Amino acid sequence: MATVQADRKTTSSLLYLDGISVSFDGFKALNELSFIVEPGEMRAIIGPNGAGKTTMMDVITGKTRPDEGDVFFEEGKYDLSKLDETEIATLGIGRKFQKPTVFEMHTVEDNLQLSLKNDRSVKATLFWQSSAEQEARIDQVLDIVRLKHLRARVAGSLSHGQKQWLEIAMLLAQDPKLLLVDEPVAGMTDVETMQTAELLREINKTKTVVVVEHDMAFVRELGVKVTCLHEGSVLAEGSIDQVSTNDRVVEVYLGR
Amino acid sequence: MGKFRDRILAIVFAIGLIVSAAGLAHAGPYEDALEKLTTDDYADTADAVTAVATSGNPMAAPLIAALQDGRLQFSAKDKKVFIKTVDDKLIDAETGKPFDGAPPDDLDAVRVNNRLRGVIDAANGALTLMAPDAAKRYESAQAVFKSRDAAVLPAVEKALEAEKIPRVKKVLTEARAAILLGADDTSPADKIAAINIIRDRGDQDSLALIESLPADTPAEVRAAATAASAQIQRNLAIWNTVQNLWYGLSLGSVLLLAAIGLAITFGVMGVINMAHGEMVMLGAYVTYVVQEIIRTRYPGLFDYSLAIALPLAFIFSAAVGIAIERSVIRFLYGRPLETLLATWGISLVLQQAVRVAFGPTNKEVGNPSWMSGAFDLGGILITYNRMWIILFTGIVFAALLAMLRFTRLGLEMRAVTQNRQMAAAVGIRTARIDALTFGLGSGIAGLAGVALSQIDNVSPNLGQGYIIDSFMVVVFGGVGNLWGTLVGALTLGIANKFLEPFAGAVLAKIAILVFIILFIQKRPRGMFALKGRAIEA
Amino acid sequence: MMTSHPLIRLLDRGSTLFLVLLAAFAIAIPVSNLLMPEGSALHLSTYFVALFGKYVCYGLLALSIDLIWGYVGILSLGHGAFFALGGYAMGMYLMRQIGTRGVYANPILPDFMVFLNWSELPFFWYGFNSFAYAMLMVLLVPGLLAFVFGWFAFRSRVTGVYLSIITQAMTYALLLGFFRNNFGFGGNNGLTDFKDILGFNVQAEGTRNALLVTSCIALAVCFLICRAIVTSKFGKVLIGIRDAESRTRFLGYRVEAYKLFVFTVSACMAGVAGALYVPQVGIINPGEFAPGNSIEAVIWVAVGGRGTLTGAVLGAFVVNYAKTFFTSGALAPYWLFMLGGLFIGTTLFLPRGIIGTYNNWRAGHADKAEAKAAEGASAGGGASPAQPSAAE
Amino acid sequence: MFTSNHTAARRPTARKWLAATAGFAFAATGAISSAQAQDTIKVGVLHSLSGTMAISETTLKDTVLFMIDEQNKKGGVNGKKLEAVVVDPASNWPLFAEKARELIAKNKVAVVFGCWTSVSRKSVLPVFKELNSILFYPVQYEGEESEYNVFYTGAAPNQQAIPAVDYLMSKEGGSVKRWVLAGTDYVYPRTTNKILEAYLKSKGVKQEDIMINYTPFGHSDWQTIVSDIKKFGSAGKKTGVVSTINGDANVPFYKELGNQGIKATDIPVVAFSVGEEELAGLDTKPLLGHLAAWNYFQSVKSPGNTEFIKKWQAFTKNPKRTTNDPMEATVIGFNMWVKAVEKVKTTDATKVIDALPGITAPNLTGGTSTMLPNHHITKPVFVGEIKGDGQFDVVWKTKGLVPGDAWTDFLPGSKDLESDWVKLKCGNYNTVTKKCGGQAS
Repeated sequence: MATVQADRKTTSSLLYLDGISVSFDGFKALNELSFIVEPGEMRAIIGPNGAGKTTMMDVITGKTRPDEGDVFFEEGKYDLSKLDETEIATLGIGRKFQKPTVFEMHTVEDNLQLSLKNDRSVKATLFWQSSAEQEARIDQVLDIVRLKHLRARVAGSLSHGQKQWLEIAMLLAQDPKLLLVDEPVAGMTDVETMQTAELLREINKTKTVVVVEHDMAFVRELGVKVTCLHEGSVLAEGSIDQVSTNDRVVEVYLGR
Repeated sequence: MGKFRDRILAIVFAIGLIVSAAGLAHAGPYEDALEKLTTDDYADTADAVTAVATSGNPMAAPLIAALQDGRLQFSAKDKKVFIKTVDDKLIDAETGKPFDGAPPDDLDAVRVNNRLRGVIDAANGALTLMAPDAAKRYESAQAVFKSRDAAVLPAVEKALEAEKIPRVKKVLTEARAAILLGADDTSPADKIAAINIIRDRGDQDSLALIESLPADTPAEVRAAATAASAQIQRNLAIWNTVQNLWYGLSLGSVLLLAAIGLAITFGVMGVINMAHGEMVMLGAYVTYVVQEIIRTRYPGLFDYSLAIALPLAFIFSAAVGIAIERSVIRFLYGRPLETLLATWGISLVLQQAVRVAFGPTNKEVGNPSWMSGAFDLGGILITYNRMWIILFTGIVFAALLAMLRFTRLGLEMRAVTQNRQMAAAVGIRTARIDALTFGLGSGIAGLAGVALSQIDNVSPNLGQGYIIDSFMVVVFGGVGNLWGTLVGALTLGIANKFLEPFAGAVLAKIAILVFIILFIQKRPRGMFALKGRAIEA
Repeated sequence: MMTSHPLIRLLDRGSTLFLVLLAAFAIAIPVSNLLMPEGSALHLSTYFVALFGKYVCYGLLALSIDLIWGYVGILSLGHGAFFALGGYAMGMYLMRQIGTRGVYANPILPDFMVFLNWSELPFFWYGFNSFAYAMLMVLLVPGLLAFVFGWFAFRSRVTGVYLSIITQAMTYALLLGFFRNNFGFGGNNGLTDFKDILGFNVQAEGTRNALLVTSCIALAVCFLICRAIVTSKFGKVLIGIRDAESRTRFLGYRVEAYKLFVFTVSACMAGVAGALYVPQVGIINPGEFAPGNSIEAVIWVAVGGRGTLTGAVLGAFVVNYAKTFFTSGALAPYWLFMLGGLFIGTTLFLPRGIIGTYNNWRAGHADKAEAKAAEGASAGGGASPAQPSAAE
Repeated sequence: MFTSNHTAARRPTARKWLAATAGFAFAATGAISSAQAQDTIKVGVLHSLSGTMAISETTLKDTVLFMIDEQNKKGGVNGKKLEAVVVDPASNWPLFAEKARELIAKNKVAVVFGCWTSVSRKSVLPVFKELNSILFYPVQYEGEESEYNVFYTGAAPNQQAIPAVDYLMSKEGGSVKRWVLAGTDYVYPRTTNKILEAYLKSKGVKQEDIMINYTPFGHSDWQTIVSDIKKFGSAGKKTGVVSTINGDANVPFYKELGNQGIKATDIPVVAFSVGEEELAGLDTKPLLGHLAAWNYFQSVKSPGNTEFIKKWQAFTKNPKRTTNDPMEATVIGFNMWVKAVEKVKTTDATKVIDALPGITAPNLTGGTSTMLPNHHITKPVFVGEIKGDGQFDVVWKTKGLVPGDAWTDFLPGSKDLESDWVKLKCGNYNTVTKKCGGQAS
C-alpha cells in the first residue's frame, strides 16, 4: 500500500481530491476537480450529463488514472492514484455502478457471501467454509435492504429496484469506510426512491456516503450537502437550496 | 564451349554475307539443314539452327522464329519441314510458298529444350543486332552482354556505328565493354575503360563480370576492378534496402487488402468473422469463372477480365456476406465468442462446398498482359502485378475512407460504431446498417480475392492462408480504426521482409507472431485503439 | 447451496452418474475386450478400445477447456497447444524408450535425428528416458507456458476476443516452430514408431486396455478437481468474474490471480490429456498445434453444454463419435459440412448445449424444492447464462 | 456396460448417455457383423477427401475406384468381385491411424491403398504392423524406410532427385555448376536436400556453390527468395534450382518466377512435386522450359498410356482430366497386388506380402516394373520441360529402369543399411554390424 505522510491540508478529510484532470482523446472529462469529503458525511453530487460524475468515481476507485492531481484517502494516508481497483476496494471504498451490477447467475445469498469482508486470496476461497457468524451477518445486511425473503432467489430474477438494493447490500457486506453510490434510484418508482433515500440515510449513520444523482427530488429528500459538477470541475457547493438557486447552476443545469 | 564459339563465328560471317550480298539465292546448306530438322534429335536440331542462320536464306529468320515458339512442324516420313503460321496455315519451309494439299499424317512439332533455346537466342542475338525494331535490338544487345562472346564483337561494333537510339547504344557499348574485358588481347587501358563502363551499369551482372577477372590480369586493371566492384557493392547494398522496403510494402498491401474488410466488420460490429478468408476465396473463384467464360466465349476481352471480375466479385461476396449476417450472425450480437464459432463453422462449410462444386484442385487464373512481367527501376526489379496490387489497395483504402467520411451510409456506420444505443435512438436502423456493413466488409474481401488470384493459388484453401494474418493485422493495428489497420499491415509486412533475409521465412513469421502477442500485452486494444470511457460490466 | 457439506456439493446427481458411467466403461470395456471370446456378442474389438481411449482423452481436453471458458469466460483458441505439448513430453519419453530398436539402431539418437545426421542429443531431450521426469514435464511444460502467457495477458487485462486471438497466435507460432526440423522435434512427421511404455508393448491389447483405464481414471480425477474448484467459493468468484468482472474487482478480488490459477490448472489438464493420447494413437506431430484443432475442441464443449463439466465430456464423445461415423462410407466427403453445421447449429439453437438445455428444462419442470436443488447443482455444475457475456 | 445402463435408466440424464453408449455398442458390434460378409474382396481406400490434402489425394481415390471397376469388368480376382471401402481421414494425421484401424479391423479389408504425406504414412504404420495388413504407398518420398507391411510404389530419392541432378549437370541439361536447393520445411525436402548436398559434393561441387533455403507450408510471398535466387544465379556460373517445394506453395512460386523474368534458359528450375495437377492451376507460358522429374508424364507416348488416359477420362466423364505420377504408381501397385493375390490364391496378408517381391507389372510408359525385395519398385526416370499447354515434354530419360533404394548411400546414417524382406527378412540390415537394426540388440 502506497502511503504518504499526512500533511495538514489533508488531515481531517476522509476523501481528498485536488486538481484532478482527466482527458480522453482530447476531451477533458475532469478539469482541475477538487473537493473534500469529511468522515461520516453524506455528500450528493449532481451535474448534467458529461459533467464528469462517473469519471470522478472511476478516478477514486482506481479504474481511471488521473492525468494530474492528488487523490488521498483517510486523512491523506493513501494515495489512491497509485493503487488499483482491488487495492482500493480492500482499503474500504465500495462502489455501486450506474447500471445495477450484481452476479446474475448467483443467488442473493451467494452475492452477499462473495461480498462479505473476508480473505480474498485464491487459496482462501478455494478452501473456504461458511460459518454461523457469516450467515448472521448476511441476515443482518438483508434486513437492512429488506431482501430477506429473497435470500435463495437467483439475482438475475430480481426486479430492477431489488437489484439496486442488492448491490447496495453487497457494498454494506464489504463493510467499507466510504460508499460511492452512482445513480441509486435510476428507474425506480417514487415509493422505491423514498425507501432508498431512507436506506441511504440509515447507512450514513455508520458510514461515509457519496451519492451521484440526477433526481433532484431524491437529493432534496436526502437533505445533505450538494456539490454540482459542470464540465469536469466544481460549479457550486452547499445545501440543496443554495445550489439550486445559484444562477450558474440554474443556467447550465436546472434551467434546461 | 568451343563448338558453340565456332557456330557464332559462322553466324557472324553469315551476317557479313547478308549485309554485303543480300537476297542472293544460295542453295545447299539451308536445304541440308532442313533435313536435320526432321530427325527429332536435339543435337541435329542445334546444328540445323546454326546452319540455317548461316545459310543467309531469306527463310532463315521466320524459320528460327517459328522454331522458337513451337510453330515449326516436320514430317519424318517424307522428310519435309513446314512453318505453321499464326493462323494455322502451313508454309513449306523449303520454298516459302504456302503448302496446299493434305498435310502428312505424322506431322509433329520440332521439339526444343533449354540448351537449344540458348542456341536460338544466340543466333537471334546476332541476327537481330541490326533488326529494324529497336526493342529487338535492345534485347539482343542485352543477350550479347550476357553471353559476352568475343566472336560477336565485330557485329556489335558494326551495330554500334549504325545505332541511333541512346538506350540501345548504351547497352551496345556495355556489351562491347563486356566482350573487351573478357578478351585476352585487350590493352590494360581499354580494359580499365571497359571496367568503368560496366561499373556505371552497376547491377549484379556487372559485379559478377568484374569479379570474374582472370588471375593474370595486370595490377592496375585489378586495382580499377576492385575499386569498381566496391562501388557497385555499395550501390547494390542501398538498392537492396530499397528493395526490401518495396517487398515489405507489397506484402503489407496484400495483408491490408485481406484484413481491411475484417477491420470493418470487427470494428463496427465487433463481429469476429472467421469466414472472412472464405469471402476472399469466393472472390478469387469469381475471377476464375469470369476468366473461364472469357476464354471460351470472348478471348479478346482477356485483358479486361479483372476489370470485369472486380465488381462481380464485390457483389457476390457482399451478397454472401449479407446472407450470412441475416441468417446467422444477427442472432448472435453481444456474443462475440459464439459468433466466432459460428463463422468458423460457416468457413468450413464454404470451403467444402467450393471443393465439391469446383473440385479440390487449383484453378488457373491467368495474369492479363498488363499484370505480367516486370521493369527495372534503378537497381530494383518491380513486377507489374505487385505494383498494381499496391496501387489497387491504395485505391480501395482511399475509397473506403471517403465512403465512411462523406456518404450517409458511412456516417451511420460511424454512428453505430461509436454508440449503438444512441444511434438506434436517433432513428438509425442499426440492423440494416449491420447487414450493409457486413456486406461491405465481405465485398472488400471479394475484391481482395480478385487481387490475390493474381499471386496465389485459387483453391478452396486460399482463405485459410490469410485469416490468421489478417486477424493479427487488425488486432495489432487497433480495432475500429482503419488507419490503424493500414499502419499495422505495412509495419508487419515490412518487418517481415527485413527479418526474412537473415532469419529465414519461417523464423520471421514466428518472430512477428511473438512480437504481436507481446505487443497486445502493452496495448491490449491495439496500436490506434480509440480510448475513452469504456462502459464495463 | 454454500451451506451444504463439501462432499455433497462435489457429487450432485449428474456428477455421480457421470462417475458411475465412467467407472462402468473403464471396467466393462477391458473385460469384454480381453475376457470375452472373439466373435461373441459381448466382445468389443480392440479397434473400439483404441477409439474409446482416444475419446476419453478428448473428453479430458474438453473438460479443461470448459473449466476456463464455461466458468471464467476465457475462450482459449490455443488449448490444443497445451494438449500437444503434453503429448510431445510423453512422445519424447517413448522415443527414448525405443533405444537401439530404431531403424538405425542408434542407442541415443531418435531416428529422425540420425538421418538428418545430428551428432548428439539436444539438451532439452536429456532426462526424457526417465518416465517420472517425462510425467513431470507433461505437467510442467504446459503449466509453465500457460502461467507465463496468462501472467502477461491477464495482468494487462487482455480479455474476450483479443485473448482468443492471441491464444490462437500462440498455438500458430508453436505450429510453425515445431514444423521446423532443426527445432529438434522431428519436424512435421513428429514423433512416432513407439515401441513400449514402462516396458509394455504399446500395441499389445493389454497395454491398450491399461491405457484406456488410466485415461478414465485421469478423467475422473480431473473431473473431481474441476468439481471441487467450481463448487467452492473460488468457483463462485470465477462465475462472478465471467458475468461481471469489474464488479468482482470492485469487491476487492484479484481477478488476474484467479484467472491465472485456473488457466494454469486447465493447461496442465490439457497436457495430461495429450500425454495419454499419444501412446494410444501412436504419433504426435505439429498437426496437433493447428488452430483448427483447438477451435474444434471448443465446439465439443459448446455442444455438450458450456459451463457444465459433464456436458463438456459428453460433447467431446458425441462430436468425435459423429466424426468417426461420418468420415467413412457414403458420407465420407461431407464430414466438413456436418462439422460446420454443428458449429452453426449449436451456437444458434442450442446455446446452452445438451446438458445445459436439459438442466434448464428440468429446473423449469421441477417443483419448488426440486428447483432449489437444481439451483444448487447449477451454481456449481450450472447451466451457462442465457446471454453468456463471456466477451467482457 | 449393461450394469451401468441399469443404474442409469432411473435418471433422465442417462438417456443422452444411453444414446451415446448405444452408439458405441453399434460401432463395436458393427465391426463383427461386417466381418461375416466375405463374398467380395474388400479394398481399402485411405485418402483425404476433405481438408488441405484433398487437393492431391482425391484423384488417387478416384484412381483406385477406377482400377477396381476395371478389374471387376475382367471378373474380379480369384472369382471374387472387388469392393472398395472409402474413408476420409480429412487431412488429420491421428484420424489416418483411426481410419486405418477401422478399415483393417472393422471392415476387414484385404489391402489398403492410401496416404500422401510422409506423416500420414508414419501415423498409420504402427496400425499396419500391429494388425499385419498391406499398405500400398503411391507417392515419391524421402526414403529411409522399408517396412514389412508397406509397398512403396512411388519414387525413392534415387529414382527422382539424383537422376534429375545428373541431367542438369550434363551438357544437354546446360551443365549446371551452381545449385539452389529450395524446399518447404518438412522431412521430405530436408532429407532429399541432405542427400543431394552429399551427392553434389561427391561430384566436386563446392559449399559456396550450394544455397539451401526452406519456407513454411503454403508460403505465398516469394519475392525475397526468388530475387535471392536471381542474385545467386548472376555470379557467372550456370545456376540451377532444385525445388522440393510442396504442392500448394508452388503456384505463387512459379508466378513470382515468371514475373521476375527468370527464364529456364538462364536459371532452370527442376521440381519434384510439381506435376500435371499442380500446373493445372497455372498459366505455364512464362514457365516454358522449367523442368520436373517424375517416373511418369501424361505426355509420354506409349500405347499403354494412351489407352489408360482414354479409359480414365471416360471413367471420370471429363475429357480434360489429367493423369500424373502418383496415379501411375497407384495403378502399378494395384496390378501387382492383383497378380500376387492370383498367384497365392488367397488374400491372406502374410502370403501376399511374401509373394509380392518379384511380381512384375507393366508401367504406363511402356516398361515393366518389378517389386524388389526391399518393397520398392523399379521405374524409369523422366525429366520433362514444362510446355505452354500445361503438359510436359520429356527431354531426357534414364536408360532402362532404376531400382528404388530404400536407404540412400549418401547419408552417413543409412549408407550401411540394406533392406531385403526375402532373404534377410529385414528392412534395415546393417551390413557392418551384421545386425538387423529393427530388433533389440
